[in-house]
Amino acid sequence: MNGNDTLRAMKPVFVFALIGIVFMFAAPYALQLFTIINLTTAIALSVLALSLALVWGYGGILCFGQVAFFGLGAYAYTIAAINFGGSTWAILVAVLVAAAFAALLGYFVFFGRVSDVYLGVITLTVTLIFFSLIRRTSGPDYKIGNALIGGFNGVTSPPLNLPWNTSSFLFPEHVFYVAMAALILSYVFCGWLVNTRFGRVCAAIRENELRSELLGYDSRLYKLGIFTIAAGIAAIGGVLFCNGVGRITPDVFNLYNAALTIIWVIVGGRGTLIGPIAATFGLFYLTSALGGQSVLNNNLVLGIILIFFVLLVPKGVAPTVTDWFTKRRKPAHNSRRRRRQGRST
Amino acid sequence: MTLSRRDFVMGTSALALTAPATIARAQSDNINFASILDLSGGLDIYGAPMAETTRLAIEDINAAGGLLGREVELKMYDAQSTIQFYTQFATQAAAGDKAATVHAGITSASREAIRPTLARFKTLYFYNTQYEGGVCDYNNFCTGSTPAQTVAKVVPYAMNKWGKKVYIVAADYNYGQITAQWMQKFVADNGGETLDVEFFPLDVTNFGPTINKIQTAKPDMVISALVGGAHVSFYRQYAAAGMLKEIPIASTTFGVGNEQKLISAEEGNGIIASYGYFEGVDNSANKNFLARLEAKLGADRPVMNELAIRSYEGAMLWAEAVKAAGTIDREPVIEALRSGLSYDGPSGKVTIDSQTNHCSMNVYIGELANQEWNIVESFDNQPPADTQLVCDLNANPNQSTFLFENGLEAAGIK
Amino acid sequence: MSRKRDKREVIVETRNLAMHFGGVRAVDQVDFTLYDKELRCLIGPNGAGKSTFFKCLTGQLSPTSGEVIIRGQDTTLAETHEIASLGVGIKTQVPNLFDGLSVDENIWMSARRWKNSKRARSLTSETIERMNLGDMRRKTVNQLSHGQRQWVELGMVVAAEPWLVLLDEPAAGMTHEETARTAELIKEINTQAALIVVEHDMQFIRMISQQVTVFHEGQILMEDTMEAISKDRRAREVYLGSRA
Amino acid sequence: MDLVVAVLFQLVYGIASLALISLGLAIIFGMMRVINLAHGEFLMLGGYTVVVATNAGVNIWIAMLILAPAVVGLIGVIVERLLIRWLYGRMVDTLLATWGLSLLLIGLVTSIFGASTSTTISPPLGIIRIGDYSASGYELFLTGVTVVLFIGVWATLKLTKLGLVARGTMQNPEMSAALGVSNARIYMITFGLGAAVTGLAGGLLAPLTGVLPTIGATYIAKAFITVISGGASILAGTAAGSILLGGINGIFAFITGPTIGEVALLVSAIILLRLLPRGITGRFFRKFL
Repeated sequence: MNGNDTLRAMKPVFVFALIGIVFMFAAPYALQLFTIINLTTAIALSVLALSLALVWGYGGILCFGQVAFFGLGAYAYTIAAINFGGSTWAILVAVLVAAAFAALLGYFVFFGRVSDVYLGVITLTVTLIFFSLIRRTSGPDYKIGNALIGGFNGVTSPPLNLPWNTSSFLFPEHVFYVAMAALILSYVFCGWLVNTRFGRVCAAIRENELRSELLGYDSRLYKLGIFTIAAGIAAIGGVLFCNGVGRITPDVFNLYNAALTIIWVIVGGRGTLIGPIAATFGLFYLTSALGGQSVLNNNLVLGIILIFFVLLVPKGVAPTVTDWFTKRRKPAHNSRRRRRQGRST
Repeated sequence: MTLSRRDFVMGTSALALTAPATIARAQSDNINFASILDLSGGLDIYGAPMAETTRLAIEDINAAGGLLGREVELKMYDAQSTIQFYTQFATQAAAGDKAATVHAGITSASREAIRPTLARFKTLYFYNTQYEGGVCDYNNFCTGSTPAQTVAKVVPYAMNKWGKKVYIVAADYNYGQITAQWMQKFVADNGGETLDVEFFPLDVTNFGPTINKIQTAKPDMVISALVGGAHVSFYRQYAAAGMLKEIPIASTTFGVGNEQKLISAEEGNGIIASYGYFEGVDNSANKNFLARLEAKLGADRPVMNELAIRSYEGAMLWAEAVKAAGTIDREPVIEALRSGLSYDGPSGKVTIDSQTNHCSMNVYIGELANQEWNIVESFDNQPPADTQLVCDLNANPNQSTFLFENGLEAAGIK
Repeated sequence: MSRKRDKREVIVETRNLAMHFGGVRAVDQVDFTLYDKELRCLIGPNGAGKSTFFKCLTGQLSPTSGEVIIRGQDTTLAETHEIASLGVGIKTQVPNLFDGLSVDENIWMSARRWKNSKRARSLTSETIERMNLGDMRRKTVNQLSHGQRQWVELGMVVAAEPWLVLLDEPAAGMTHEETARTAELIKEINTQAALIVVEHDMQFIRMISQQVTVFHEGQILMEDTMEAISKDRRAREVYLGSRA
Repeated sequence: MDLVVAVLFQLVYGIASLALISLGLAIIFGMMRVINLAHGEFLMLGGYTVVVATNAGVNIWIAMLILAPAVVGLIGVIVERLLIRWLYGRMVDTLLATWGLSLLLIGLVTSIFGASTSTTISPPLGIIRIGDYSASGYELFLTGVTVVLFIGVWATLKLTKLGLVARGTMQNPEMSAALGVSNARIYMITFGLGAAVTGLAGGLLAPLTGVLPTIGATYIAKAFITVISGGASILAGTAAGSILLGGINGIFAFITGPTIGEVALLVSAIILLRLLPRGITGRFFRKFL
């Protein structure tokens, strides 16, 4: 594919990005202030979902611990921002720390040819190690620079400030714009990435690793690459998250959050990028709504959703809707091609 | 809309706050009272009774004709043991519901997540949980007991009874560590010796190795600041190893999640604990309260503990302040509270300490027998001495910090 | 074996190659030589070790002992992708395709490995023409028939423009016409590359064969032309006896 | 000397309890290649069975040894029929579906029993003296039960007709179907058996740890890691995994404290999987069951 082909394949990506931009500027006029502020958290989580959509949906890497990189990013940002006294470089540090850790872990597992379910177990285990370790770090002995890690209680995250202007902090309602912009940029980046040669090779490796090797592609390197990139994106989500919440605690690494990340991608659909983002917003709204009532237990509802999708909508919402839509519009042989385009959004 | 630099920065906040998002909600005449507690997830054993008493408090206020002639409406949110929901619901309660007051939080982490949000939206905040102390915030009233109030009483009592050598087991987080530090201080102050202090992550269930260590150390007693459902295993395993009859246990945390009901009578008999409330508190307000609770929830109502009672009393303190101020506006209500307001509740008389925005309260020592606490000693009107060491809102009201966040030493104690 | 061939470049060589699984000697002390532009068939009964030998050549298995040398490079312990990167095209016994991708995308994956984007595009089109797959280029490959899938895989091998091609049972499961067409393709490939073809369809081997190597119990029984082998008593006993 | 015995006893008990919580998961994984992420909740259900039954006046031994496995085994059979059987061969999907089941069960139990039910059952056995030290007799009993359970499972798989048929089916479903065995039934029974063993474990642990709807989360990661580290052999794998990881956990916990113990367990599991991607029994003890 040359540049033009990539751009053509990315058409749906731009359409969704445009919708996102419109939403970003319209939302403050249409929604209440608290909704705008709270949306920041949802956006942060959808960046996490996007990163898993990339690494699992496109890379075929069953990463049960994507939330580890998200949390690591949030912690790295918080600790760096406390030490630097400003957020600008801290964001970079967050992305680098998460990506570097992913590269290390990825080297360990991909070059050890650990595959499939075992990979899922290892990534989940790593997440739980973070959970245990960071909970252990209460008290003044555990500090990095000036920042105490805080153990179970977590750390207060410094708010974002204007680039290189450490005295102008952003208000939560303004962090919304930053978050929205970060989401749109990450989305376009991922949409571009999966349509490049690199992205296509990753998708091919997902389909058939041996064949890719037979063609001379070093699948380990490609997996390591997409794993590392996805970790960096997850870290951006983490930075936004701790800004939205104002605090980061080790609970971010717990089993429930690890499950939730998987659920977003399952519900949204593996092999799409916009699906998991949309699913995150939907489920975020749902879990928030569940918090305002006490009839239905939220674990119950989430469990039913997960089972329902695995059994009845295994492809997830976005691909199913696309399939249904194209079947109605073009019953001819073209439908396959359209579906594939749908997949690359 | 152009995003100029001006729009982004804090300087123009007041404008930005009100500018775009002004679609007014249908405002009813009710006064909104928001409660955010963990009613599901791992912390619901604490949150559920607190929610019940909060409901009862609002009912009582409305039954007495509401406040200022208006009805009080309870907006209750379940934070699902997740910090992000605290921030989220606090924002919603303050900016969306325009709540007159928000009573929220169980863990210190949850309180620290919402405190800045509510300070920003200038919404009065009550934290009704016993905790490690150290919050120094003009906008935030902490009604629960702190270690200096309870540990200071139970340690000498137990040492008198059992002996001078103490082994401390505590939950491994800020609360447990600070409480353990106070325990060590009071043990030393009373001429005792701390043999060892051990901390346990909140999900540990196997206490076998520790029980061996305790057997090796041979203390006169064990003082526990273990917290949460998993740590209940300690008491079971301790009793199962036959230790309870040899080396007794005192605690400042056992019972706060009604742990005495989670273990059997034999596993708990003789454990001593200290709180600002036990069901056996002998006053008419308490008897009346328990009777109404039972009428409302039936005989299988949750057992009342300090957390649940403070939730009730916190709401009542606020109601008293509103009556005194004659308005629900934040500033006058805070001033009314800080004028040394007191309320005679089920736990006895609680008085706001204006130096710290904490409460002076009665402290009780209870001994467990057949899953019930018998009050063996009580102390009237104990001040929040620990927070008083570091916080003075009278001298400097413009504060909003958690001074013990990084431990006692960082706050300059010891 | 005639000496005159030695003037041609040796491109594949194994020395004392052995692959043991537990106590089973699937490949045992094999010395094998392939010259440039040669087309060599490996035959032998089931379990003779030819597929194991093939996997040792392609890096799918690491030999227990011995050496594999491809164009002067020791590839004994090389990864599959490293061997492919030398310019070796490989087709495995079970069709190995990117099932969720279209014919076009499958072949593009191969072309794009070594060529720039523009060249890869044209090479993909050329290959699809060459393989006669034009009608189905937009179909995902899991919709294709078995024979068509084999050709797509051959197309992927060809599109990389290899100088050495290793094929494991390229005609398996094909109809007679498909087999004949595959034989044509292989001969065409042979104009530009050397080939090693593992096969046990004798008819197919007769269509393409020049030099044939017979495997038996993990060792090379003999190497000669198909005619000579057909006449050989030992070869007939171990293999042809049951088949020819 | 007494201390050594007491510590050793703790170590052995730690290993046994790890094996106990993992065995049911191992049966289902080893026989059916299904990783049951609702395993922790099966343990929790076993615990609730015992609590509810003893509160209703049933003898605690009957509740633990008979009711818990029976009830959870039955639940296992129902789960297999309604959920798992649609997903055979789709390992990742089963993983996800059982994860959903785990959330669902937590929610369901919370809704029914409330966040905290009175769990007033005590370990029914007294104490054992080891010189100056004492240990729980119940823990000794649990260690014994674990050994008996392993022998029982071994005997069932190795010596009974059912075990033979089950092992055959797992090796080659087509073949056993051709021999007239109902594969669906074998899968159902195997899953039920695994669930029953899990229920028994949960019931036995209930007096020590108490029960909460969310208690499964405490177990699942450990059980999961033990089984995966152990590899495909059900008994040898679980035993090897438990001994290695439980041993490391116990030693580190005694020297440094419980957190480092847990972390040491998890880290050694990762290193182990890097070195032996198919678990201990992927390399060693392959011939064992």
